[in-house]
Amino acid sequence: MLHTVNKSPFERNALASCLAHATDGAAILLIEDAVYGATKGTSVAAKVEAAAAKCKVFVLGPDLAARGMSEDKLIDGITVVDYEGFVDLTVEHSVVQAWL
Amino acid sequence: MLHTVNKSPFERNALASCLAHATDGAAILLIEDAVYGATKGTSVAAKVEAAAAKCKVFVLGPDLAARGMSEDKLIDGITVVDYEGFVDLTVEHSVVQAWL
Amino acid sequence: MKFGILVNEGPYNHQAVDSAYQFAKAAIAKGHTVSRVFFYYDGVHNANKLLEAPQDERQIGKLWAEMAKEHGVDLVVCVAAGLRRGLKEETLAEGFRISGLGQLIEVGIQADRMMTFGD
Amino acid sequence: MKFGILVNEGPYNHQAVDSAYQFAKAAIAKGHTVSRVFFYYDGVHNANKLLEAPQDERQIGKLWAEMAKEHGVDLVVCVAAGLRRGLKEETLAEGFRISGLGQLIEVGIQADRMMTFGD
Amino acid sequence: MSEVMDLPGDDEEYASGVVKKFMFVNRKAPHGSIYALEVLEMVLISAAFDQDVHLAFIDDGMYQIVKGQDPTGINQKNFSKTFRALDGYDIEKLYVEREGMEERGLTEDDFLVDVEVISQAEMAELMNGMDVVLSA
Amino acid sequence: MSEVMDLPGDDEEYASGVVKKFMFVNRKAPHGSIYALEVLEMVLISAAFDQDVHLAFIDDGMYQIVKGQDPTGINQKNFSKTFRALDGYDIEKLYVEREGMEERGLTEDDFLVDVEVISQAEMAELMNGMDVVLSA
Repeated sequence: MLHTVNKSPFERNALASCLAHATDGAAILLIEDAVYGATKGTSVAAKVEAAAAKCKVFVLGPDLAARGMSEDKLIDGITVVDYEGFVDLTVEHSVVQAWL
Repeated sequence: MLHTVNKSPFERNALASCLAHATDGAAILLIEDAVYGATKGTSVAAKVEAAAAKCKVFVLGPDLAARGMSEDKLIDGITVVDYEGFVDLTVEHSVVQAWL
Repeated sequence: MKFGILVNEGPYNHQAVDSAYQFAKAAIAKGHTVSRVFFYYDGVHNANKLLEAPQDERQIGKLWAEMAKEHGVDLVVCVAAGLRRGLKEETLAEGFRISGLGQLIEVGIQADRMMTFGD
Repeated sequence: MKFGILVNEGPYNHQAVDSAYQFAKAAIAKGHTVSRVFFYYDGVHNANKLLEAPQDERQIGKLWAEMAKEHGVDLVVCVAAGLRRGLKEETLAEGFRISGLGQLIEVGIQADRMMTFGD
Repeated sequence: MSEVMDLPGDDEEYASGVVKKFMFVNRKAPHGSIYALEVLEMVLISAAFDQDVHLAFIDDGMYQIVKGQDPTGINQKNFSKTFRALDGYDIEKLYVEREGMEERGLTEDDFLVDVEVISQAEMAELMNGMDVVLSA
Repeated sequence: MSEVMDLPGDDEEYASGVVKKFMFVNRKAPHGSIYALEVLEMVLISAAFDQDVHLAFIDDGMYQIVKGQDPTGINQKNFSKTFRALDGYDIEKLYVEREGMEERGLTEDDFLVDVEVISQAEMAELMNGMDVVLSA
């Protein structure tokens, strides 16, 4: 299962709910305002770090760049992908669930 | 100051942010999906109870009824108003701030 | 008392529109004046004359237009927000007018209370 | 691989629309097929032929229509959601068609992957 | 909700014999936005396609099936009654998450339809077994 | 953003001499939705009315003024640069809340404009002193 999340973790519960439902080995892709959740030193970083230990966490590069979040601020273990990488993830996982 | 909040406290941070910015004696009116925050026995009830002790907390009756939240489930100290009561609150307070 | 109202969302998708209308209606019923309702962001869709909700549902566009007619409420749609979203004179419902964002600031200055309804 | 895409929001107001478009474009670039994009909820506003964003901004409606033309993507607007929001044949942009919600379920059955973009 | 019952145009297609596991994930409260209502229209249409339909109510989505909703005072329709009609369309797999109920102080008695209350872990497993997941 | 500079139609009205304390409260992140951009258009227009304009950046709103935004990859415009032009319109009262910065791991160096960093309690007091508060 590939989970996509597009909401800021500071504003909404979408990421928290996604993390609570992602099983071991699932893939999670942070896009749009959810990319703020991929950065170090925030109040939600510990939760995302824990998720990155049991799931594969990805973040969409163009959305990071749009928001001025540089890749060196990313939580360890998170992989940056572009839109083509996003497509590859949906090919590798048979079902995609969007957390809006 | 009258603060209005229209978002569910389980989904978004609007109510939490409002409560953090409401000063002693301010009025807070919960409308639309924010009315869920006015009910007893939820994970946010303690925060709302604390707010009701230092601010005047109101809830919009038609929005409660729409959602099947009966008035006997309300947190103590919260007052139910209708749309005319909503108007009265805006007359009594010279500024209205919407937390969306 | 004179009220200005800012509506940030489109009809049906968000209750914000309904809350704004019910508030305005109650204010008028209590003898207050609603000077202007300003439709911004997706709020511009309230002014679309093609709105056609199922017959047993509320007809939001018509409700606004009736309020404007009966109580002299000035219904203003933001021109720039409307262009971006395809709301122009050719689809503008009766009772609404298109103008600039200055109309919002103006009513903020002139009204006794400024209300915002949005998502 | 065949993709179906559900778009829940209108143009400009939410990035969801742009994400859906960029995803579809990348999928096509990689040799996949986007069978159908279904516009539901406020997503119906993507099909409004009157959309006119500032010239230096992306023209979302045109981008969809070009994709449909060049790559045979079926752009379907939900009839019921469109009526509620004033999106009808008279304002439908070229490249889009109006049909029922069944078209969404159908592509969900036929496509290898079903994607949702929304708010 | 008469308009939701319009049948789609292409009869041959949905008589294809393919049966997928569909899940409609409801995470949003009713009335404050239209998502709950329009997802329900989607669910009703799906019945015409003979798919294996599942409804999940998590987060604020479970408020959609709370008893006693009366939106006349906000000028909206009480579409919650339509959930009671779902079994007439052979849509009977409704799941509510226990953790979300506890967070909201809700019990099974608060719901207007029969649902299966499952844990978050069970919900996660159920989601993993689906072919198509639609959310709003 | 040329269209935002169209002047409103009614010159006499806004030369009324009334000066109110306006606050634009920014709570939403940029790019994911249009609110940040369209609030900024509102702010620019307000400059023509000679009001006492305040901008508050709380919650995710402070992401609007983060340095280094480059939305070309998502096909959007970099309107964050416009914040730098605000002082040319005599809009210079920009406030960011310290607690929100800490929650997001942001420091004053991360912002592309000069702002006054204040505490949540100070922000609450500032809000209390306004005449008109607009939010999105």
